[in-house]
Amino acid sequence: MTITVKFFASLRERVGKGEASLTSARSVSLYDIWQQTANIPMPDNTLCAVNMEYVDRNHVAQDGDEVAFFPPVTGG
Amino acid sequence: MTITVKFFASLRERVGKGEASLTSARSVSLYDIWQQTANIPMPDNTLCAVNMEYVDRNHVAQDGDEVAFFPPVTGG
Amino acid sequence: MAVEIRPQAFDPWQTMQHYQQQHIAPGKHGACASFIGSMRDFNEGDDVQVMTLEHYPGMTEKYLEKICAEAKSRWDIIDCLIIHRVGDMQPNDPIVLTAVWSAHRGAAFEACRYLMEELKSRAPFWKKETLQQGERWVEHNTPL
Amino acid sequence: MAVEIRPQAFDPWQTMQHYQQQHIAPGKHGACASFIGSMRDFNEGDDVQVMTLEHYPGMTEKYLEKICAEAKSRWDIIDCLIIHRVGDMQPNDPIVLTAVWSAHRGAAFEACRYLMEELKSRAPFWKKETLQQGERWVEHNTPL
Repeated sequence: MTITVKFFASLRERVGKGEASLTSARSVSLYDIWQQTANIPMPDNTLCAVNMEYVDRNHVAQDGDEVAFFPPVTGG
Repeated sequence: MTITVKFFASLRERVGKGEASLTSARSVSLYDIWQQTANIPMPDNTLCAVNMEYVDRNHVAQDGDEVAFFPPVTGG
Repeated sequence: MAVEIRPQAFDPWQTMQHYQQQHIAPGKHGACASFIGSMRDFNEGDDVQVMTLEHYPGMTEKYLEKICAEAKSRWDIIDCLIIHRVGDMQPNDPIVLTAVWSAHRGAAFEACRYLMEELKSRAPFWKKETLQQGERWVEHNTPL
Repeated sequence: MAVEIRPQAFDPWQTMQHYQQQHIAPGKHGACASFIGSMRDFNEGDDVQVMTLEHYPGMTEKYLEKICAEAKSRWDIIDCLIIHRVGDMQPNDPIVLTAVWSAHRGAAFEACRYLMEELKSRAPFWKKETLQQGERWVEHNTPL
């Protein structure tokens, strides 16, 4: 299965890329996905989304999912 | 002493005048002033002011005071 | 801080924009909370054609200035503005504008709400409605 | 109900006025509560020259639409509007506008506050500040 991975804001800069693609033979949690696509430990305050909905890092991704990692939000 | 008396809104219409003047030899409460200037009983919900500050109907007026009577406010 | 009673129709958005341009130092406020109250064409089940707002010249301004001062003492705000219409108005006309500027949102929201609640409960204004079947004084304000 | 992400500067007052003219039936609303968040020229003791706002295209809009729908289900409101700036901005530029129209003031005030609190705590936007001494990401929002 193939998963699209996105990094935003300070995480994008720290990971050094805004987007990655992951192909996996077995099911993977968001935390697994981070470990396979980012080259730094996942910061504790990282927020996770799947298909543009918030989920926690133990959520298991499905084929075709868009996964996103980002720091605490600071809009408004 | 001389006191200026004002009536507003529905009280002005019910009393039939917007302004009155009262001359009194002794000190008078706002309730006394109403009785001497209005020709109807004072409605329970009447609000009273002296020199543009809220007071209650037992407040005693001074020479030169501007006294006002009005119904519940409905601005905004 | 400004309080104004307007006998003519006013544009609340333009009024806020002008006030901000003229009185609020650029870059210092992060928040502006505002409230605009407008005339509805119905009240208590009846169509309202015209509304006439009476006030107590002098006391109304004094009371509005007092609640602005009170808001400034209670919350960390930069400035506030109250405009209130009087005289005859038509449905959809703005009746009242309260606006508060502050560094952070909490103070602006709370002070703006405070101004409106105090204005509605104690400021000497009275509404008379003209209906198809004649005139009537509005007896009391909606609590919320 | 409208949600918009704007890459260019916008006039929040004109935006509200236009939205009301085009979308709110005249004479039906008695209340419009709004909040405008603007860029300050200082933060945490430092002068800020430029601020850059990043968002997550798609998710941000979806999240803002969700909180508007939630506000409509929780309070008796007529309509609501959220505009949020992205990209590079200068001190004093409006960043965000939330506006709520309703028959009575309580619902407008509460829903407007709700939209801002939800937006600030959960909508995917990120601020980066350019200071004299370089750039920094804003780490967290002020709670109030």
